[in-house]
Amino acid sequence: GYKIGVSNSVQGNGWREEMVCAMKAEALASGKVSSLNIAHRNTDAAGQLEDIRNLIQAGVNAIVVNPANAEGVNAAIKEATDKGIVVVAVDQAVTEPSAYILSNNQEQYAYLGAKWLFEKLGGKGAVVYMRGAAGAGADNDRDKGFKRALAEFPGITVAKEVFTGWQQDQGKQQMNDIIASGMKFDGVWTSGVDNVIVDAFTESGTPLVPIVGADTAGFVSQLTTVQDLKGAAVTNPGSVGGAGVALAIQILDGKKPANKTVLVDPVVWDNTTDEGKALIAAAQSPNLSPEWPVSVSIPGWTHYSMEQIIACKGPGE
Amino acid sequence: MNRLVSRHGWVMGLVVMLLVLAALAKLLQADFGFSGLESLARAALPFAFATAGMAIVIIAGGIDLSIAAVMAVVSVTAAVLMTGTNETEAVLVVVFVLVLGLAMGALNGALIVVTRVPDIVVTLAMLFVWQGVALLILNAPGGAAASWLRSLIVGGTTLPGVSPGLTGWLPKAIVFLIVCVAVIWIPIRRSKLGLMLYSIGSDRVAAFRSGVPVGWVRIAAYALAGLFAALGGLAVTMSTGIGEPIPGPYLLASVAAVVLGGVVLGGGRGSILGPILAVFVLRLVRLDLTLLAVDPNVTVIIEGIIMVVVVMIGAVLMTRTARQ
Amino acid sequence: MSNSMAQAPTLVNFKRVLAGNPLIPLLALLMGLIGLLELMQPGIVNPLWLGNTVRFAIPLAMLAACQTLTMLTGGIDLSAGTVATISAFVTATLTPQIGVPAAITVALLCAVLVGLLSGFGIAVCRVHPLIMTLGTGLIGVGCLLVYQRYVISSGTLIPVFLAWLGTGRTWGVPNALALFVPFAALLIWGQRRTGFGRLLYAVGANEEAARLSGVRVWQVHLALYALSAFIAGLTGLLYLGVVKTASLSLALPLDLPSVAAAVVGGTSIFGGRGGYGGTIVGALILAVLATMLTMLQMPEGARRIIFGLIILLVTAIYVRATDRG
Amino acid sequence: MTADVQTPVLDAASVSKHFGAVIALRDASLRVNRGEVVALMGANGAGKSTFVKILTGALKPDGGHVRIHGREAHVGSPAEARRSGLVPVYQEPSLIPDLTVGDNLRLCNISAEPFQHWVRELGIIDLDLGETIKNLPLATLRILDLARAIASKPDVLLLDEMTAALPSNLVERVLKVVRQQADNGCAIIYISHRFAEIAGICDRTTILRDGATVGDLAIVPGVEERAVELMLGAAISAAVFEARETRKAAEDKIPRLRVRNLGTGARLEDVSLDLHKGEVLGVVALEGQGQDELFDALSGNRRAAKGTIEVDGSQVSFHHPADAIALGIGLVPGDRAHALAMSRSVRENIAIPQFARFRKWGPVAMGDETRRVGPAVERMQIDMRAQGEVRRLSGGNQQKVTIARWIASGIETLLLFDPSRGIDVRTKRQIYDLVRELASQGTSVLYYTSELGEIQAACDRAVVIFNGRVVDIISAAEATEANLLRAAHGLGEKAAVHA
Ligand SMILES: Nc1ncnc2c1ncn2[C@@H]1O[C@H](COP(=O)(O)OP(=O)(O)OP(=O)(O)O)[C@@H](O)[C@H]1O
Ligand SMILES: Nc1ncnc2c1ncn2[C@@H]1O[C@H](COP(=O)(O)OP(=O)(O)OP(=O)(O)O)[C@@H](O)[C@H]1O
Ligand SMILES: [Mg+2]
Ligand SMILES: [Mg+2]
Repeated sequence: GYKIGVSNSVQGNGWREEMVCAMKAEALASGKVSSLNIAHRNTDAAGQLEDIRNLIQAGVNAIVVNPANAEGVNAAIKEATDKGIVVVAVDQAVTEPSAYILSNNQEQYAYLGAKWLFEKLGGKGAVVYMRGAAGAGADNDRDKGFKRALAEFPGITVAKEVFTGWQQDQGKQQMNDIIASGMKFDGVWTSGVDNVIVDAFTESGTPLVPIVGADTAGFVSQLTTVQDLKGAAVTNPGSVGGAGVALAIQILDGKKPANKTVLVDPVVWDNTTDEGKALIAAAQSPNLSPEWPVSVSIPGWTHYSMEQIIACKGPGE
Repeated sequence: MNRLVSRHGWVMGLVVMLLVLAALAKLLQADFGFSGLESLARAALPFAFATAGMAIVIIAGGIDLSIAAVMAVVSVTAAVLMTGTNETEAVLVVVFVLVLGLAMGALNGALIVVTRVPDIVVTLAMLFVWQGVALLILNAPGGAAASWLRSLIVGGTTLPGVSPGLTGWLPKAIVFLIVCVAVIWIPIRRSKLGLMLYSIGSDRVAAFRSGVPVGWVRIAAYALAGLFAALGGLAVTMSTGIGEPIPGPYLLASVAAVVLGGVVLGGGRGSILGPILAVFVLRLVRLDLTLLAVDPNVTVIIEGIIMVVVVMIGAVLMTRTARQ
Repeated sequence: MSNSMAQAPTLVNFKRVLAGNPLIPLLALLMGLIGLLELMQPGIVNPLWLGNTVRFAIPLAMLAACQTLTMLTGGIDLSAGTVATISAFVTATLTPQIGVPAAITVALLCAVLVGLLSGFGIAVCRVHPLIMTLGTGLIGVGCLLVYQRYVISSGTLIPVFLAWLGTGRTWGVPNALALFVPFAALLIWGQRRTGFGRLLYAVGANEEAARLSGVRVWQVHLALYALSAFIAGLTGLLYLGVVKTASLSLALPLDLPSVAAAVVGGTSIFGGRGGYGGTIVGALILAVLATMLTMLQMPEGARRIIFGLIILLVTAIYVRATDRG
Repeated sequence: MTADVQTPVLDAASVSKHFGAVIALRDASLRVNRGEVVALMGANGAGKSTFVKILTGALKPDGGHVRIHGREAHVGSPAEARRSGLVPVYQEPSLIPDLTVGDNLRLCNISAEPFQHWVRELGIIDLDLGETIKNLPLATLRILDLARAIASKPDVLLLDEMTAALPSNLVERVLKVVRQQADNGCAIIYISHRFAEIAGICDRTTILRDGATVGDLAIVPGVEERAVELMLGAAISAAVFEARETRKAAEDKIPRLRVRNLGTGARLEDVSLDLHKGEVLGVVALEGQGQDELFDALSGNRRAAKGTIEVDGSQVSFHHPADAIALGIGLVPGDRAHALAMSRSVRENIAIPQFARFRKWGPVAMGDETRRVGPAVERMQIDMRAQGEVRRLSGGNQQKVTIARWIASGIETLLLFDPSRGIDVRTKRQIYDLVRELASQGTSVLYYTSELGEIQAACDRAVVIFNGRVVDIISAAEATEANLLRAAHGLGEKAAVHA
């Protein structure tokens, strides 16, 4: 079997944990992976360079990496591909041309959600724009998408732009403050910190406005259970990690894809159309850890079962 | 002799640990060799510089919570300034960011002295300030680094006129680290300033009464920390080729390495060598765990346990010898 | 001479009063910040906002209690955020399986366990608290991450009672005060008026003196870190009610602010000086500053710079006013 | 000393300083000429140390003038003071604890040769420049501080209770060297609570009371009465060491404390002694004969390597000071920095032992505490003006707090290690009276002193320790300074092993 290395630079957040579990499950389900070396910790690009080099040291055949940013780990990726190791960057693209990329389209993620929101508001009104962590690459990409949508709707203004740092408590506190300040706004776009925003409205008894969030278990269930909530969840599957492993195995098997870059385009699930409601109902899994995205698999890419990803066991465990 | 052991015992212990961990790596991975050492050295570089800076302020009786943020400011400044400049202009950029780091550190120190607010509060406040500055300079990872700068820490050492076989096994990154630390720290350690740094950490009142200009020495300590932080930030840019406005995990890591390196929190005691060795020990632990393919979440537990157990043993040994 | 003494007796008296009651200038600074906020965003200082601010300041203040108590002895508890997170996460994930009381009991036991481990290293092995709690924090985080693997699909449930405590209001007053007021009163009373409180100060001011007076310092440290972890565990439960999401990093971002609240509130990290009263005001100051940042319309970088400078300014004024140094 | 019309080297006038509510100095003046030794006298808390700190730039005055060599000077820091030739030895050691002796010298730009010369001259022969300061005993530190000051060739030397922590052999050396310095032209300000020393080397005395200079007297025979009157504001007998009626060593069957062949493996070799109920037993020893270890071992602060300790007839072994305290034995250590929580209040410091035991960790009985602390403060007459933080008390008042702690605890056996260190005449007398009174109420006291005169004033008997062994036991009547000194140098007849 193959020896596959994984490098990830954020630990202790549901999305990333799901990604790792998806990688393990896919490796196991494929039956072709003998061992999975995972370097999974909180670090910056410089630290991730070390992790990737350690994986090279460990003699892996392929490395699936969720890069800290688009350029910072290029040097180590180049070293790996020079040694004949297959490198697949998931979630976030890298600029190193020798790597394969299987990325969630962050720009599109923001664009689609924002577009839905602006259309919902009839192209007129003010929105609260709750971004992620200032200075992070993914946040910057999403900002581009949001701005693109904004440009298409001249009637929409940004009432308030804040950074939640992707922290639930901070996002909730900020929303509370905005509500308390009596500021006028007609919709909220959030970058992944979503269910606490809905809570902030319901707890203060403020009428809900349309809210866009991600497909985390918590928010998706709110979309069906909270009365008067008009909202949309944009998919941002953590299972892209599993897809990355699948791609790496494919390449190791000698089936190189025609294109080095594959973008997984997000889908909008809104609870205002029957079509969207059906998608949400299908995705519901009330017992899933609330930080986990409910899109636990990517059709056409991943091969594991729900049980396998929940078991979160890799080959040899 | 006894005194020698009691003074340098800690450092010796770290060297032994370093050798054991390296041997373990070799055992786990038979072809662990130069490239492993080289990657380790490069990865350790920013940590080592941050730790050296932190060690100096801690020796001087302070603490610098803003060190990682200063690194980020330097990293983004260097990366932004080096975008589109040619190789020689990059030299100026390097000089500029080093001076910038020194100045930021000196400002930290001056604020502590002038406001009379405790070190930990001032540097905590400055942590936010420098983070903000880094974000204003660059709002997402980007920029570039001159290629000569990047190659400064890549590969083995080559000296003109010396056969590469002799020096080639030594990673450039280690040489770079040794040279930088030695050039900055050894003259200072030897000078009266070095003594003054230790003296204000040991007993600030006694130092003042012995005629030490306490305020200026504190500023100097923070300025030195700033300079080392600048080198650390530069090292980040050198290895990644870009600048990142979000500070890396260098704050707590450097405090941990300083303590693990035998410097006493509160000041006055310890060397700068111990903490730098501790950085390498911590890096090696991680390498060994990766080679062992330990579950990454378990790795965190093991790292924590190793840290705790090492300092426990060290502390117990220390109190033992102190009692005798 | 006599003229220099007579120079401004009222000023001298005023300073003396301030130095004797360090809470007064701190409260004045808090009021000043609230005033500034109202100037920036007229109308924001309303009951709703006050309630929200208090609601978020309380968990911070409780976690800062861990820092205050440990700092009194010259220590620090960097595992507090981790312990709070563990306690919250364990409660939320165990509640569907074993019910609320059992889940909370297990959660608090986990918390105290971490505290005892820290206490053992600090008290018996004489490891510096900073490095020891950093280490136990790491171990705690690791255990939490391993644990979450086993409860991915078991679902989470926030005990209704905790949600009531964390987010509810009674006559417009946050319910969290029902927990916090007795808690703070007990702590403020305890630090001065119990033997244990006195020992914390004594050990922090001079461990050798405490020893010579017959104090077995290791007992104090062990009890202190266990207590600190227990408080952190309690905070985790409350925070779970406030945020209503069991996240793996729930209270971790509170670590640094909890240290900040204690030091802004005038507790010395070198031990022997300070108290919980100041810490509470420190936590409120930080909470008000957070609103101020949200309301400021400027680039994120500039916001952070302003945040840092305000903290520096507030503490500098405070240090001047109480004339410590 | 032709002190006729020369300009004083140092001339301070109307200096004032307050710390919050406490007025430490209100109108202090002082003048000193070349070659003159001026004693600065005053009761505890009179402001002597504050005055020295102001003159040497360690504190900023609120008002007043300082002239150096006739020129108005603003001494901003100790470094500036050094440059203008003013070199102090402060009441608290000012060497850097974590540096070696040699590095401490380098820090002040003092070369090793003259320093080592003065160290030898001052009576310490085996000093290693590579030794770290914090490993050295207090007495040695005082000597090093002085040697360092002299080696920097000062114009004015300010010595704040230089001899307080020194054993008598070193005191003599210090006095000789100080006088010698003066004769070579140095101006010296000498602070001490010991009249004998002042009479021995000083030319003049300036007296401070409550922060103001109240007199300036030439040292002539019989001036003591007048000086004490000025210092205390009331006539009081200057004879500190009044002989007292000694009590016959009580002949109880079982002594309160019986020590046999005690040794710690370091300097304490083999000490045996009996301390009876209601007895004050003096301990006399030169520096470093093992007396510190004896007190540490008896108070549980250090484990004994051999020998036995019996309390009230039953054998005990101490692992922690708490063990000794539980049996009613309390230690007042020589260095008050070890005994006091400096940033806490007087009340809290005195009350610490009450909460030591686990079952006392609960609520403090404030009334009970007041009843314990109040009388102890009263009895020791502690100046409570700066009671909020003990570090703000004057040195002497701090020392009183350390004793008050055990009085408040009602301890039955007191181990007093040089308790009158840095204490003024009146308070010394109070301490002697107190010790006698406690003894008459049944308390047993083991009393080490570096001032030999105190033995007759306070003790019933004295054991003399030399080289870690008891070499003599002297009754109070025979314990003249000469006798004690002879014995302390190991010159006495080899005495019985059992006291
Ligand atoms: N830092 C301080 N803060 C407040 N009060 C102080 C401080 N330093 C000294 N004092 C007060 O000033 C007065 C004079 O103290 P000082 O130490 O000068 O006395 P002293 O004459 O040296 O006494 P002693 O003989 O006991 O050493 C005392 O009442 C003391 O409590
Ligand atoms: N914490 C303490 N510090 C100093 N001395 C103490 C302490 N506790 C007791 N002592 C002294 O030790 C001796 C014997 O203690 P005793 O049995 O009276 O203790 P106690 O706690 O007062 O008793 P109880 O709790 O039964 O009332 C007494 O001389 C007492 O003053
Ligand atoms: Mg004094
Ligand atoms: Mg009893």
